[in-house]
Formats: sequence, C-alpha cells, structure tokens
Amino acid sequence: MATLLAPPETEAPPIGPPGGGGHGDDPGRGGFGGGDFGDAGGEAPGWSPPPSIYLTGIWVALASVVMFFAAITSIVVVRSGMAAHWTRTAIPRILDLNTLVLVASSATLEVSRRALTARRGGTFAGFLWLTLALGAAFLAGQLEAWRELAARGVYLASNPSSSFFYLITAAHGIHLLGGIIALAYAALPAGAIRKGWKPRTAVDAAAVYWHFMDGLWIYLFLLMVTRL
Amino acid sequence: MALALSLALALVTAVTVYIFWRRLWWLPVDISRHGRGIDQQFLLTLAVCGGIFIAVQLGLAWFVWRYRERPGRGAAVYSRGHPRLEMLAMGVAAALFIGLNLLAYRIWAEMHFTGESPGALRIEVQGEQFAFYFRYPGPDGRFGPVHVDKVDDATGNFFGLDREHDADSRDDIVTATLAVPVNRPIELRLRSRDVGHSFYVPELRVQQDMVPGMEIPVHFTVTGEALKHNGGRYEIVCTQLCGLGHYRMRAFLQVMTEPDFEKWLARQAAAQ
Amino acid sequence: MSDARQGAIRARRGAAGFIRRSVFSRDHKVIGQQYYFLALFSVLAGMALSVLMRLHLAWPKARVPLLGGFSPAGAPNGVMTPEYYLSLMTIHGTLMIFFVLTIAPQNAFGNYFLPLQLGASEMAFPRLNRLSFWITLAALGVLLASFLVADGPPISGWTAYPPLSAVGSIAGPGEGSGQTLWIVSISLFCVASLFGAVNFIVTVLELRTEGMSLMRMPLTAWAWFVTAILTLLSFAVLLVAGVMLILDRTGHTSFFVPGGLIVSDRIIGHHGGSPLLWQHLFWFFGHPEVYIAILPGMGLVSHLLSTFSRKPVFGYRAMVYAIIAIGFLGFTVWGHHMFVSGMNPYSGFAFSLMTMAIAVPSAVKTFNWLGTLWGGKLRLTTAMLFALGFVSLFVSGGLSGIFLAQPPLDAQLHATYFVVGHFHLIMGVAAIFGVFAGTFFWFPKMFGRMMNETWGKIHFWITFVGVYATFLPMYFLGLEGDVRRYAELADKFLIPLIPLHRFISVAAFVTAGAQVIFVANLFWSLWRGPRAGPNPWQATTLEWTLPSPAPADDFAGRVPVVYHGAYEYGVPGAEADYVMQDAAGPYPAP
Amino acid sequence: MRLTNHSRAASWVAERRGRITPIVISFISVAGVLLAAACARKPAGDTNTRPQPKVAINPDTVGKVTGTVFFEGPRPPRGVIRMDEDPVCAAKHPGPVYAEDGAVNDNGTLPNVLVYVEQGAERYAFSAPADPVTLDQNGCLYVPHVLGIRVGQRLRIVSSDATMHNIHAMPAKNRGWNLSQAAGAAPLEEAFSRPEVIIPVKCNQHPWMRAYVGVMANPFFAVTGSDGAFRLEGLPPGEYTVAAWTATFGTQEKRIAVPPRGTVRLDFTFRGSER
Repeated sequence: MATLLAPPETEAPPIGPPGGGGHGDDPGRGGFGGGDFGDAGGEAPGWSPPPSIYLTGIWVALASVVMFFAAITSIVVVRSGMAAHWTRTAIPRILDLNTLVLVASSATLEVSRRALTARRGGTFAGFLWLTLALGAAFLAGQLEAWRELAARGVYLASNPSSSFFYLITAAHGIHLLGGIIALAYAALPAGAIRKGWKPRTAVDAAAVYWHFMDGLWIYLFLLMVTRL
Repeated sequence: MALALSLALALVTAVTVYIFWRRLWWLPVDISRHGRGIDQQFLLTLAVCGGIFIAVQLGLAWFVWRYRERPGRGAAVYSRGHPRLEMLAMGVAAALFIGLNLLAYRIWAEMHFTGESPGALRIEVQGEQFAFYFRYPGPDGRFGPVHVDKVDDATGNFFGLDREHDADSRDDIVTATLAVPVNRPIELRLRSRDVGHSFYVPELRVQQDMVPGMEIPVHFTVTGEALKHNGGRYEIVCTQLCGLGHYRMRAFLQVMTEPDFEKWLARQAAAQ
Repeated sequence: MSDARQGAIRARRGAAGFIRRSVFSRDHKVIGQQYYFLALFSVLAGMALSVLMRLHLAWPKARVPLLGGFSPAGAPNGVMTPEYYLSLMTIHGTLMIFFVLTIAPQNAFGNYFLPLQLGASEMAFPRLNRLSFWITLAALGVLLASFLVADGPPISGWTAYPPLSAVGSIAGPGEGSGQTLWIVSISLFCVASLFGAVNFIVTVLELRTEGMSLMRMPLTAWAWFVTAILTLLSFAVLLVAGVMLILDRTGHTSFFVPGGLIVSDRIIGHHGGSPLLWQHLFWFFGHPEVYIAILPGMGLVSHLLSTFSRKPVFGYRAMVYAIIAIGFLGFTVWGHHMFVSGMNPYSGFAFSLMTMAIAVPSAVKTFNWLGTLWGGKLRLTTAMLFALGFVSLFVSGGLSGIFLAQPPLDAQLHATYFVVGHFHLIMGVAAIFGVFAGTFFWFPKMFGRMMNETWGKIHFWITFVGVYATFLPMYFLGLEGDVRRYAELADKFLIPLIPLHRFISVAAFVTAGAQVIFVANLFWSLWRGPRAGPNPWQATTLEWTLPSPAPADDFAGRVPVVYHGAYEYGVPGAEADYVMQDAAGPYPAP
Repeated sequence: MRLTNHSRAASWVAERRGRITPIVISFISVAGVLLAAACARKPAGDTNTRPQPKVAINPDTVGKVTGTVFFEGPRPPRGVIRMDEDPVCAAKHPGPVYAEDGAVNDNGTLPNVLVYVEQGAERYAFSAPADPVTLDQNGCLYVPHVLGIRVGQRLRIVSSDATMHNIHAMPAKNRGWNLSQAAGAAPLEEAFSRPEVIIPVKCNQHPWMRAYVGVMANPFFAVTGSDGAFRLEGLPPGEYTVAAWTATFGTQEKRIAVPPRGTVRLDFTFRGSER
C-alpha cells in the first residue's frame, strides 16, 4: 500500500552518531513509534516492525484528517447555502502569498529528500531547514491574516462565515504545526538521530504528511474563496 | 446446564409472545385518520419480527440442548458453512426487511410528502422551557409577526406580539390548550423559542421535534373516536430533552365538535 | 517457552520498576490491562448511577443515604431532584458509551490480543498507544470533575443537543462549566481514540506474521480492524463537532445556535447557526459508534461459538464480509436517529432503506452463529454461556430496530422506552455480555490463572435473567408512549405504568447486585485462581501458543508461521479435535 | 483570589474574542474550567477592595422618608395568565389571573415599586440581618412579587403548591442558581453576596411566574403595596439619592436631604408611556 511512495529502503547516511540498525540494546530510547518494545525487561530480540509502518501510519492518519476536513467542508457548504445571516468574509490577500510559500516548501522538501537519496547530507539538512522556515513563515502569514481581519473588525464570532474562516485556518494551522514538529524531529542534528532511527523513513513519512497538508491547504483555500 | 439454558430461552420467548399476544401493554387508542395505517404496519412488522424472534430463540434453545457435549457423543460435524443456504438466508432477510420498508414508505409519504389540505385549520405551536403555547390566526387567517424583544412571559405575551402596531396580530388568539375540531384537517406549525423540544401525542400518532430557528409543519385529522375517550382530552408531551423540567413540559389537546370549537374559540378571543 | 527465561524477566522487575512497568510501559499487554481496569471502574460507576436513576424513577421521594452529603444541591436530604436525575443520566450514558463500550471490547482486549493473535510482538506504535491511554484517562478525569463544579454535571444527555448544550447556564443547571467539561472530555476522548485507531489499523496491515493472510485472521482481529476503521473515520467528525460546540459556548460563535432565541426571558446574542447541523455531525459519529461498541463483541462471539462448539465458524467468509458490510453501511444510516428531527422527510426514506440494508448482514451473522452451533459439541463454559446469551440478546434487541427503522413507526416510538430497551439490549448488555465472555475466555492468558467457573455461572444466570427482566419490559413501556429521559412519571397516561417501572427497578437492583459476584470472582482469581496452562480451552489461535500469562516479550523475537485458518476444530483425520494455527502440516481438507 | 482570576480571564476572552486564535480560547476555557472546578465550592469573595472604617448610626438623630408612588395616564392593558398546563395551579384560581407586572392600584398608585436609598448611606455600619426573607410560591405565583433583601441575608424559598417548581435566579453581578423544589420539599435557602437591582427570578416549569429581588447594601428600602405608600425609617441626617424601581414603567431617582429627627415627604409619579 503505502510502499508505493516509499523508495526502496537504502541504508541511511550516518548523520550523527552511527547507530546499529533496528531495535535495541537500549530499550529506554527508541524511535518515535516502534523500535523498542515492552516494559523494562521485555524487549523482543530478533523482531522489529517493518519500517513501512510509518508510511502506512501516516496514510491511515491522513484518512482521519480527510474526515475531519470533510466534515467541516460539508458544514460550510450546507451553512453557506442557508441564506440567513450569511455575510461573506473578504479573504485577506496575504493568503495568496501564504499559499505560494507553502507550495514552495513542498518543493524544497522534495529537493531535500532527493539529496538524502543521493547521500548529500549538507543539502539534505539545508533544504529541510529551509522547508521548516517556509512552514513557519506560512504560519506567521496566517497569523498576519487574522490580524488583518481583526483590524477590519472581523472577529471569530462576528458572523458564521468569519467563524468558519478562523476555524478552518486554525485547524489547518494546528495540523501543519504537527508537520513542522515531525520535520524538525528529522532535521534536528545528532541528538535526535537515535539508535534504530532511520532518517529515510522519518523524512519520507513526514514528507507525505507535509505534501498532504500543502494540498489540503490549496483545497481549503479554494473552499474559503468560493464559499465564505 | 444445557437444559436450563434451553428452558430459560424458551421461557423468555413464551413470556414475550404471551404479553404481545394478550396485549397486556399496547399502543394507546388511535384518534387520528392516519393512525390506522401506522397501527397496521406495526402489526405486520410485529408478525415478521415475532416470527424471526421465535425461530431464532427456540432454535438457539434447541441447539444448546441437542448439541451439548455429553458422554458418547462423537466428533462435531466438520462444516465450514453452506454458501447456498447463507445466500438464501440473506435473500429472505433482505426481502422481508426491504419489503417492510417499502410498505412503510407509503404511510410516511401520506404523512409528510403532501402539502396543506385546503380548508385546513392552521395553528402555531410554540415550545419553551417548559410549556407549550398555541396561536390561532383569528378571522383574518394571518399570523402577526413575532418580535423577540416583546416576548414577556410574565405578562402573557409568549409569542412577542405587538398588537398595537401589527394589524395581523390584533385578532391572533393565544391559548395554553390546543383545541381542535374533529374531522377537519389541522395544520400545525411547530416552533421553539429557546432549546429543542418535541410535540408528541401518543394517541394522535404524531411526534415531531420543534427546532429553534425552524418552522416545521405537521398535519393530521382527528377522528370522531377521539370524543369517546377521556372527554376528548389528551396530553401533549415533550420528548426532546430540554432541561430540568423536561418531564413536566406538557399541554392538553382538547378535541371538540365543530360547533363547540367555534364557541370555545370565540370565548378565547374575548379573553385576549 | 522456557519458564527459566520468564523467571529471569521477573527477577529483573524490582519494585523500583513499577512506575516504568505501569505508568510508562509501552507493552501492549500492560496497556490493554490498564484499559480493562479503566473500563471496569467506569462500568461500575455507570451502573451505580443507573441504580440511582432506577430508584428515582420508581420511588421519586426515596431518600438515599450519603447522597445528600455527596451532592447537597442535587439531592437535598438525599432526595434526588429532577435535574440531578438528568445529570446522572447524562454521565451514565457518557461513561457507558465512551468509557465502557468503546474501551473494553476494543482497547482493552484488542490491545492485549490483537498483536498476539497476529503473531506480532507489539502494536505498531507503542508510544502512541501509551499516549492514547493517558489521554483517555485524562478524559475520564475531566468528565468526573463535572461532579465537583457548583451546578453539577450537564443535563443534556450523552447526545448534548444544542442549543441546550450551547447557550450556557441560563439553560439550566449543569449547562455551565459542567457542560464545558463534558465537551472537553469528549474531545480528549476523540483524540485518544484516533491515535488508538491508527495503531490498530497499521498493526493489522503491517504486522501480521508469516502466513497470516487476511482470510486466516481470527474474526476477533477482523472485528477490531473494522472497528478501528470506523473509529478513525467517525471520531474525527465528532472532534470537529466538539470543537465547534466549545467555540459556540466559550467563543460566542454561532455554528449551532440560531438567532432570535429567548432562553429564560433572556435574548441570546447568537445568530445564524443550525441545531440540526450538530445532530447530523453527532449521529454521523453516533451511529458508527454503535457498531464500534458491538462489532468486537460480534467477532468474539463468533470466535467463542466456534471454539466451544468444537467446529469451524459457519461461513467464515460470509462473517468477514458481514463485518465489512456493517462497517461500511454504518456510515450511511445516521439519519435514522433523526426521522422526527425536522430534517427533510424525503431523506428519511433513504436512511430507512439503508438501515434495512444494514439489518441484512446482521441477520447473516445471526444465521451463521446458529449454523456454527448446529452439529457441534457444545462445551457450556461460562464464556460460552455469555456468548450464547449475547446471541439471544442481540436478536431480542436487534429485531426492535426493524420497527424503529421505519419512519412512520419511529414517529410513534421515537424517544420512548422502546428505544431505551432496544439499544440497551443490543449495544448495552449484548456488548457487555461480549466483555464478560472475553473476560472468562482470556483471563487465563492475561493473568495466568483461571476464573472460578461455578461463581461465573451463578453470575451468568442472575445477569441473564436480570437483564431480560430489566430491559424487555421497556418495550411495553414504549408502546404505551412512556417518554425516555423523564425524571418522574407525572403525566396522567404514565401513572398506570409505575408498577412496571418498579418491577424494572427491582430487576435492575438484583442485576446490579449480582455484579459484585463478578468483581469478587475477578479479583479473587487474580491471586487465588488455579494456575492456567498455555491453552486451557484447546483453542487454535496464536495467543494460546504462549505460556499463561503471556510473557512480557510475547513471541520473544520468534516469528510464528501460520499454516491454517483460525477455526480448524474437529478436522477429520487430525490427531486432536483442534489444529493450532501454527501447527506445521498440510491444509486440512475443506 | 483564583476565582477572580478566572473571571478576568473569561472577560478577556469575551473582549478579544475572534482576535485570538480559537484554540487559545479552547485552552483558556479548559484551564478556566479546571480552575472553576477547583474553586467552585469556595464562597465568593468580598468585593470591597478598599475597606473603609464604618460609622455607627446615632439612633437619636435619625429621620425618615415617607411617600407614595403615583401613576398617571391611561392604564396599560393587563395580560392574562393561562395556567392550563398545570391543573394544580389552575385549581387555586377560580377566576382569571392577570399579570402583576403593569398593575395599577384602584386609587391610582402603583404597587410592587421597590423604593430604596441608592446613594448616601455607604459610610454607615449596619447590623447584619439574622432573619431570612421568605419567598413563597402560592397558586403558581411568587409571593411577594417584588422584594428587597440585604447582602448576605438568607432568602428562604417555600412552596405552598402541590406541584414541582424550579426557582431560577438570573442575576448579572451575583452567582445565579436554578433549583427545583418538589411539592412538600424542605425550604431552600440562598443568599446574594453583592448589591444588585434587580434580579429576576423565574420558574421555568410555569413560565409566567416571575419575582424581582433587589439586593440591598443598606436597610433603607421598602416595597409599595395596594396603597402605593412606602416608608424608609432610621436614616441618619444627610443627603441621599432615593430610587424607585418598577418592572414595567422604568426607574426614577430623587435627591433628598434628611434633617436630624426629621420626616421627609417624597412622592414619585410614573407615566404609562414609559417602558
């Protein structure tokens, strides 16, 4: 299933202290999911989950995210179709720029991933940080959009349309924040690269999530422009 | 143990069937014209479901006793299923259930898909914590507009009417009892003033939520049967949880002959 | 498996390791047990609330000792007020649906046994698993905290329909901070459930051991898998609804509150919302939730009927397809909760049709359960008794759904005790019977000891008769038009029903009292039960290849290889009357 | 106190709602709610931030104020109260029941006017009232319809009806409550900790039921009856603002000076058009 997107597993370039592959001799520390097992006494030697669980996990989690935003979409569609008390919210222009920033971040993330495949550690880290910076810039831009609306006197509770605007941007922002944390986890040097930790897997999983958030934003943006 | 369980299952079946058969508890008397169809559909569904209920429970009881492990019994039958039998069971179930659905559709359509009958008596019903109030449009046949800021329960202005300024409001008749004449189509407009409520008269076979912000129509015709019981007086109860007094939210439906109704309405109009 | 190795593991566990082994343990078995005890606490609390409710319904003037001290406002001098009744009802429903029926069958048993049955040594994301448990516990704490706020827990029921739940304390007691706590609790619960669901799905997709094809999975695993998908998709929607309701309450938005409302003489400042939107969102979650509660029970009952009839599941494939069909159709029927809600009556017909469609796979399952028993060799262990009880209750509760699925009949029976009887039988006690069955069946694997069968059977008999005596008469109340969620029977047409209510209450007290036997049996057996062998039931699935209790490292790194389906009982020509899934050898002839 | 912190946070949210992110609101509400849960059982704090030394009243010099509240103009139509929903209520009233709000006495005066000293008595110390004020529910009407009560004084709520009532106080400055009282149940007792004019009290089960409670910082208040007259006694000499509150015709204020041992005559006149 998700392995479609995962390139064949290659040995990751050692960034940080070289770690033995797989589950560990240090049961207290592990990857952000698998890697170590059981309680203090009971790690399972000779058995470790396949790395594909991370990609699968991301795709499964994204199904839930889809439902989350599908629910919001359907309410927006239904609600905007009801005439009562529907004042359209003028979407701040800065969102155009934010959208470009987010699309750019997807591109830089891809550059970073290719560098990882080509084992160019410096480029990998550099573009990963650039991606993170763009992501942060996007969030800052979203905050700016809120400030702009607030300056116009359009607040969360001003009317149903503005409520939806704040709700959608906040919900997407929180989801993107999750992506930033995941990417930062991959980008943080040395200390974060633990034993049993394969940057390839982490970056791939985070990238799927990131691109998805990117696409989701474009969808939400269009929804807001056409409906709110 | 096996015998005990078999008997227990049989007993549950027998008691249930007995109570339904003797109608120890049953639907209340039906006073509406559309209620007959509902009651017949109920009986039909009861027959279908009762048959399945008896078959499964007794089948279960019989299997428990018949196939219990006991000395001298050989190995269990090695069977991974019987696709054709399973398909048959599925087909029968689907035919029964969907058949019931299609029959029910007819009744539902009659209740809800048709519009207001000509000559129907229109009455507005308003729910609030925790009372129902009713409004008749008066001789002009029109309801006056509602002004939220004029609503004042303490002075009896439950609907927020402005009789001074709105001509349509002046002849509106506000009551706390829902009086209806027999054999005349009634069109209720259900509204709620605060939280969700519901309008339910079991004898009338009518239940409809009252949703704030919506005006929901309900129509029915009361039959002469209504006058034969309890002086034509029936309780209207709220079935949508609306707060601490939910269980006491109630009004009365008073069914009258047409002349009595006209007299009653005139009396109410005089008391406004 | 060597006892020596287990002993070594035990030796490494000092008292100092307790916190690490329980609070921070990422062992799916520890987490599963913690979920189990969380659900046990919740079910006892929820049952205590229902006893108080039944007492108030039958004898509204009764004084309850101690209650006046616990809740002076809700029960002055120990006499419950109507609003306190509604509080108890709301918390009873919330506890039972979320913290018992969602937790016990899925998160407790599923966490413990899904990896074992699949031959994996862990869940896919152990840390996430640990996190879900703590969030669930926090959600429970927040919910119970509503008993401590000034005007008590919310009174708007587990469905929390706005505007009642959205406009604040003006709408009634409990609608202030109590209601906010409720929504926060449910939102937390959503997050925990979503994490849990991701874990379950990925575990099934990725961690099945060699030879464990999807069609060799035990039906329990299938049920957990489909339930997790339902959870994943439905709780996301409830989370949206919860966030919006919180915003309506605290941020003065108007998602669900229309304009022009006057609550208790006060004009509410909201405008432009729709209460029906909440109902749609809520039931889009709420109906799958019903299947979340019952599907694991259905899987387990199929499993047990086969195991204790010593014969394969009748129509394994049909059972799998039925589970999938129920899961899929479960998302298309939410509107049947809303036939009288004021939604478009035309859509009522469509929802009715889908509801009838979902009854078909349920009928298939029932048919196949009977088929499984047919020609079997029934071992009436306590677990089997509860599984048989499940089938009986499922049918008694499920058939009333055929009435409620027809809009014109629902218009008469909606919001009456007919509905209360229906969902208590089918998703309340039937699901709980599944949990009882699972407890007796898996206790040896979870704790290494057997539960007492004699007391188990005594408990079964009182409970089985008790739940029928409690919930079946509710159908008759419903026929008479007895409205649910009424704190007292004040209306004239309800007065004649008081004797029947008293009968139900007495039956409920006896049934609730009988649960003491279960709890005592459980805890007595934890320490005093006879030691269990690896496979006391002569069952076939992989968890029974391990010693009892399951060792901390599960399969110890071994990758079990599966050669057979999960239900090879009574195979002609085999040595024993059961073939373990990992027994090497040729396929038995079908 | 932590409680005031919480309410400050709540008002901060209210002021800036929409300007801050929804999620921040959620978090604040969570935290606030937990705080509220933590302090819910604690009594509300004293509102006086700068306690001043209070002066005792010299009983030898006190004066009084007497007067009547008149009504001019056409009498407003009185609403009819319909009690059909609860036969227990209806049974207590053989004839039609009219709304008390907007009622005018036969002699052209107004009943149910709360007359009270609004300003001028802040510096005196008053003994705390020990006896409770009683609010009865009789015939599904509140008796009295308007009442004054001192800060901290107990309000004793009794029911003379064989039906369930709920008493829903809806203050703006005080803590509100909403309690049900079954027929024959023990009296309920509540108190208000801050002065407030006026707190409407409602029974939701009988929506027409309405009482008005004025919470007073001093003992100088009275409610007019069927003669429209009132009397404020024991006032130390000085200048006061006296207010007359009505449910239907608005509020009036008058400034007066009370000489030592003097009696001041003070009349109010309301007109029908005010509302």
